[in-house]
Amino acid sequence: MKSAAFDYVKPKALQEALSLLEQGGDDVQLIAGGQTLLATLNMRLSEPTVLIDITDIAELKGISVVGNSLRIGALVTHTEIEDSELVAKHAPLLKAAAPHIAHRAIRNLGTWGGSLAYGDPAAEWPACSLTLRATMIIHGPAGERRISAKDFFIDLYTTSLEPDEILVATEIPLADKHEVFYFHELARRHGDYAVAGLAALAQKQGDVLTNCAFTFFSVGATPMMATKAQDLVNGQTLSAELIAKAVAEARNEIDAIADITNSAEAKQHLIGVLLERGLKHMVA
Amino acid sequence: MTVKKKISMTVNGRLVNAEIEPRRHLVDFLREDLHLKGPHLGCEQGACGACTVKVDGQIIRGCLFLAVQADGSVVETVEGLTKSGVLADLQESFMRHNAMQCGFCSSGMLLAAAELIEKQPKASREQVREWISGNYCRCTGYHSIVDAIVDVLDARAKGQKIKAVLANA
Amino acid sequence: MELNGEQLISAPIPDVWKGLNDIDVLAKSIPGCEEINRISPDEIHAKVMFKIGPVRARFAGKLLLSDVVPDQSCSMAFEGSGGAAGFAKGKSRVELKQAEGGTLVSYTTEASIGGKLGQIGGRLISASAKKIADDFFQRFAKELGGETVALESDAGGK
Amino acid sequence: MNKPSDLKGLVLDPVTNDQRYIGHSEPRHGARRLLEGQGTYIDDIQLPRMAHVVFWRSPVAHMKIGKIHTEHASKMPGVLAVVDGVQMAKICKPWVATLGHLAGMKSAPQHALAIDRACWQGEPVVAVVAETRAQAEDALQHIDVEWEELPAVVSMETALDADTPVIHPDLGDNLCFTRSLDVGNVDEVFATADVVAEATFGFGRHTGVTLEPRCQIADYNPGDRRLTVYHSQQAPHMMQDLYCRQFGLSESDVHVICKDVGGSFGIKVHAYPDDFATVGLAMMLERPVKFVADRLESFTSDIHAREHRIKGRIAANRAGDILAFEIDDLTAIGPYSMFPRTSAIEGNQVVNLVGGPYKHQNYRAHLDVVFQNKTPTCQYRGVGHPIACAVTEGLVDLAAQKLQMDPLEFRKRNVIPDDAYPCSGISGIKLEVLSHEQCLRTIEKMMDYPALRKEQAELRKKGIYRGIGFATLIELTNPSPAFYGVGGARIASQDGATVRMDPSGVVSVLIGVGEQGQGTEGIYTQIAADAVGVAIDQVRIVTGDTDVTPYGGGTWASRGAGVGGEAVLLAAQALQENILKLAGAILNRPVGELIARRGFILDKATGEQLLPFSEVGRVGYFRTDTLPAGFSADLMVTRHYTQKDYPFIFTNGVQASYVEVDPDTGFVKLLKHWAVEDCGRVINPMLVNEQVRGAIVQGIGGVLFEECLYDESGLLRNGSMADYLVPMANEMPDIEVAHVETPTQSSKLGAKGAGEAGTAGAPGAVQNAINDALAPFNTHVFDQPITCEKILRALKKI
Repeated sequence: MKSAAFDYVKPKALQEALSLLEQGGDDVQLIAGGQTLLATLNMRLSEPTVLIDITDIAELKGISVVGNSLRIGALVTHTEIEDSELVAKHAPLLKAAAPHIAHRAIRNLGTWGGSLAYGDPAAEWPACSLTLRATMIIHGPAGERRISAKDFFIDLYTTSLEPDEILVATEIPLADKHEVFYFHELARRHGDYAVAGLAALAQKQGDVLTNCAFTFFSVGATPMMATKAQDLVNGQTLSAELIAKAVAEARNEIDAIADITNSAEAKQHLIGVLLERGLKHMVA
Repeated sequence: MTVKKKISMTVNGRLVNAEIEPRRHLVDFLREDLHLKGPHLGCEQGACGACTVKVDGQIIRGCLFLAVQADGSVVETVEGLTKSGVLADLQESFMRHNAMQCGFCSSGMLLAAAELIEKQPKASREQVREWISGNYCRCTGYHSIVDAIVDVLDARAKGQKIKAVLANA
Repeated sequence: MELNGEQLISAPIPDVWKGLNDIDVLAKSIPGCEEINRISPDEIHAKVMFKIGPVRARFAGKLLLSDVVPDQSCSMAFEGSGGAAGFAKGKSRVELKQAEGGTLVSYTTEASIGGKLGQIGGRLISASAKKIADDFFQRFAKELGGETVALESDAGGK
Repeated sequence: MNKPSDLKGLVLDPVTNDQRYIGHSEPRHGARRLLEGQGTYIDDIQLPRMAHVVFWRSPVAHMKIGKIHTEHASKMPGVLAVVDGVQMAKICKPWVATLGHLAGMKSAPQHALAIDRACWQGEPVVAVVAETRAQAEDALQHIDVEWEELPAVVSMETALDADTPVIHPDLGDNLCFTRSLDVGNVDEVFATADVVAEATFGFGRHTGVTLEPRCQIADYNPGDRRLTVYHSQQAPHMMQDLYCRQFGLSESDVHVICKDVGGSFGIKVHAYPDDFATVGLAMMLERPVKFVADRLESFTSDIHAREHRIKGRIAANRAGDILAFEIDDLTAIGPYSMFPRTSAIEGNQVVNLVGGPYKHQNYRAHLDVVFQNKTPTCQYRGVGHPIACAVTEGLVDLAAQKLQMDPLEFRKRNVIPDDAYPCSGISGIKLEVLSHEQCLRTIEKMMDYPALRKEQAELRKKGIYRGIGFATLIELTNPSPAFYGVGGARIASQDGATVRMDPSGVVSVLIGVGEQGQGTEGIYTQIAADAVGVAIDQVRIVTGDTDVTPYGGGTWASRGAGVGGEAVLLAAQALQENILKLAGAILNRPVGELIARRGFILDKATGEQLLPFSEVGRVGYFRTDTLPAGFSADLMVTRHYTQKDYPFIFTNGVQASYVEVDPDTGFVKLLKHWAVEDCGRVINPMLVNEQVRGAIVQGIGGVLFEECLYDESGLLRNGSMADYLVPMANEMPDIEVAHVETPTQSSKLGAKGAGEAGTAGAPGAVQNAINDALAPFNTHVFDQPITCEKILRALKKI
């Protein structure tokens, strides 16, 4: 199918994009990589009158280290993350997750910011940003604001991003030598949205994990952190018994929603399997 | 009806100027306006990979990229990459292994394979499978495509070319 | 698709009932509601902008009320057409009960989403429906000056 | 990779007098253009004044059509016509798809565009034609159809219940076709057998997902009153006949052209309502109209297949002999039987094929084919075989397990022995010659079965659960007129080939069987080159054009090599005889003293080159005045071939699958797959291997991934490429293929079909491998697709 007709503008500056967004209301949509949007437009499941292409805006680009953080611009593509040495060094979880995002041709265009702004519960970046305790840098009519990932993802496809705001970049605390992570998704086909996935991170000292972050994705309306399971594990020697307790706790605290072929029970079960494997992996 | 936009891009080495509706995606522009029928449309939702083309040196889904977005870019299709010889080894290897049946996926598959060879020259058989898993082929079962790509990787590693397949007269 | 849930709204039953029958309150409560008209005591027409993720579709639909027992319960049948995007239809049973802290609204809904939205949205349709229901009750409670208290809800992915 | 040398020791005697190409893995030289982006698929064709049609399709499973408001859409930019069912019915007759030899079969009249009612989500109701595709879609959004939903029959389990609405009241009930078969003493055998095993098998609805969607361009020229249809289709003459019949035209007025086809698999061998609508629109508008199905509409309008539920049981004795099979098959086919092949064939095949490889003497089968309000189903690659094979082989493994016998040994013991042919299968099928025993021996060696079992046992100790599964199969190919013709369907089982030598000595072959990627053109090149005696690059193939090729059936039922190939062989050999005759006349020598070799006429005795073919051609075309009086230089020969010795020529083979099941997640990893295939004479081993591999992966799609999922109201929930999971490269195993060659005696060439057996065997093999891996947990899964959810449930993890 062919998209319905629309107009197209490509501002050079963030301020210009913001004012176009403010004027346009419901009838405009931002396009960055376009890998979700254009599929939707081709199916005529959305008919904006204007597309604002933000890919010329310099502030939204690039990966850099800023103080103690890794700054990833909203326009950074999945491929750039996959291939970046800075990411490999300072946020290796992202490098591990990147190849799971669809396929290379999609990753070459799809963007970090686009994925976060949609907040698809099955997408990798929202889950990873939660686990990495990322800070979202957002610009709007009132200027810049910063919000942590845990406050950013609100509901299904719903973030705290207002319609007149643009996600500019994300800052992620740099990994140190104690950081361990586990990323795994159970997908029926590589590159598909997973049946269930886990992005986990911790500080490891011997058999003890601290500062744990276990985010499950593709199981509910948003990426979901198993905070109670994290609390159980934090600072304790990771025994088989503790793993079993954490698994039970995660299954209990995460309320899975069924998808088209997988029941909530199956997802709930897989949450436990993923966590068990993740913990064993991180402590190994 | 929206206002048409003027665009200009290099397609297979030739500068192209056109005026198009913003809604026209790149593959429709290539197929309908430039009559380059090599990239195919199999789904128009970015799932099948038959529309794969190269923009500024990277493979993309041509159905998920607007022609207006390609303004100022360098676009290459299977036709251009055949002429320039970039795909020659892969094409010979695909011939040798019969790594195509109906041919509808072939242009996308070849372009994906070419980027793999460029980016991961030491790819294993498993990595080849993973890399091309964004390209549907409903005919071959993939085995022969993987064989064909692995042969090119091996040949390149040894600094060799794939020998041309000629009719056995 | 089945969608069942309970919401505790911190307002007395008569207020909740009144709200559910007040199209101005409904207009503010239904997410994306652009227009709402009561055609007869039992029939309401509405235009709703459905926005979820990249999808934006305008639905025109109607709501038919039946088995109305004031301050207690009612049934409603609804159908909406989103043009090329698809349609939604279904029926819902809503019951109000006095509970500690306000009114317990429980609903059981059977809905189907057809056309393109149903055909491609399978992965997230249950979750979307639940979100719409949750959004509705949150806004509704806000309109009544109270707030919802989250209770268990179940978007059965049957 | 299988090289030709893999066939060492199996190579048959040559079928031509100087065989250089037949039997060798010659690349498909004609397909190079496909790798260069130079194919000609339907959507690549642009004709002057070409318009584009899109369809307003039923959004629900069953509805009453009310008023259709087209005013707004008609006035939109570029719109040329908006046409509904009533208007279309004025020029296109409705059809009823039944076959005379399927006793009692019934279906209802169906229109190109629905009238009064639409009976499945996706049935075309209104056509919108515009100058561009985008304009047609713009206008489509403004078509306003008033509709009222009618109760839908969704579940096949209740389709025949008294309180279920009848979809077509005139038919009396929702039963399309029923068949029962009872051979031997089934009740007695089951009552007294040492071992009885039973299971219920489920098969999800599939669809073909050809990468190129269904598409066509219809062009009506009012000047010469001639219809030309460019169609992505498998059977051009069948479509020509149908257009003639539905629109009241004669064959000479209808020209069907099938150029490159982007995958078909049976999806493109049927006549769809939108095919007729597109033709009707071209006739109404007197200009070319292009229809290209959008991927979303493909999912609801391409045929589906294989929604079956089968209860089956098997009886065996303690010694390990299979005694009996019994099955009860329920299948649902949508609201109409599909035109013109009908939708009862698949279930009928299941009845014919269950237990087919084995020598038991007792068999009972019952089949009910019911109507429902879902997309119509019909023949799709393998037609019934994957179902029959998975049921048979699942039951065979259950029996072997109960007997504690090795599944391979159990099969070896029970297959019809290689020296028993010709014979009849227990369902009445006629088996010319098969090679089950040899195939089983070959696969055992090929996979190193004992080593694999050892590895499996060792890994099991480490908590790694691998499984090995076998599937022995038979496949019907080279159909005779018994398939369709005797039932009244005008689908040719014969095919003809015309072979022509042009003046310079090059050869053109014109044939009714087309190329859909299998390599039929490649093998025809090989056959013609060998049989005429020219180099392979001297042969051109022309297919898919009803104006040009001999009348034929096209591509289906794995008939391209066996039927089409034989026609090419016969015509090419006859041409060589004519070339020799002409050379004899030129040289004034008896034909018996001459032979044709590699583009030359030689002296048979001395091998001396006497004349090049180009000289024969020059004289034969330009200097016929020099030939003896009354001599006719016939350098173009047509031969037709029908396989008449048997209803079908059965092939056989065996497949094995090696999998690893993760009992915690329910995920299955395919480690390896083996196939031994006996398709008679192998004309091109590489192409056969690729047919087998591609077909296996389609079978794997069915057993692990693919299913059209519907909700309770009959709405498709996963009608997109993102949610309907077709196998992709990453999850597929490497597939080793070997051949056994047992030629059919029904033709000179001895080739049988090879296109579908892969699909027939893979689901059974993978299902059995998974169940073998699950054996330590004492559980089974027989409901395809076998998802992680189903495995976790079987393991009681959820």
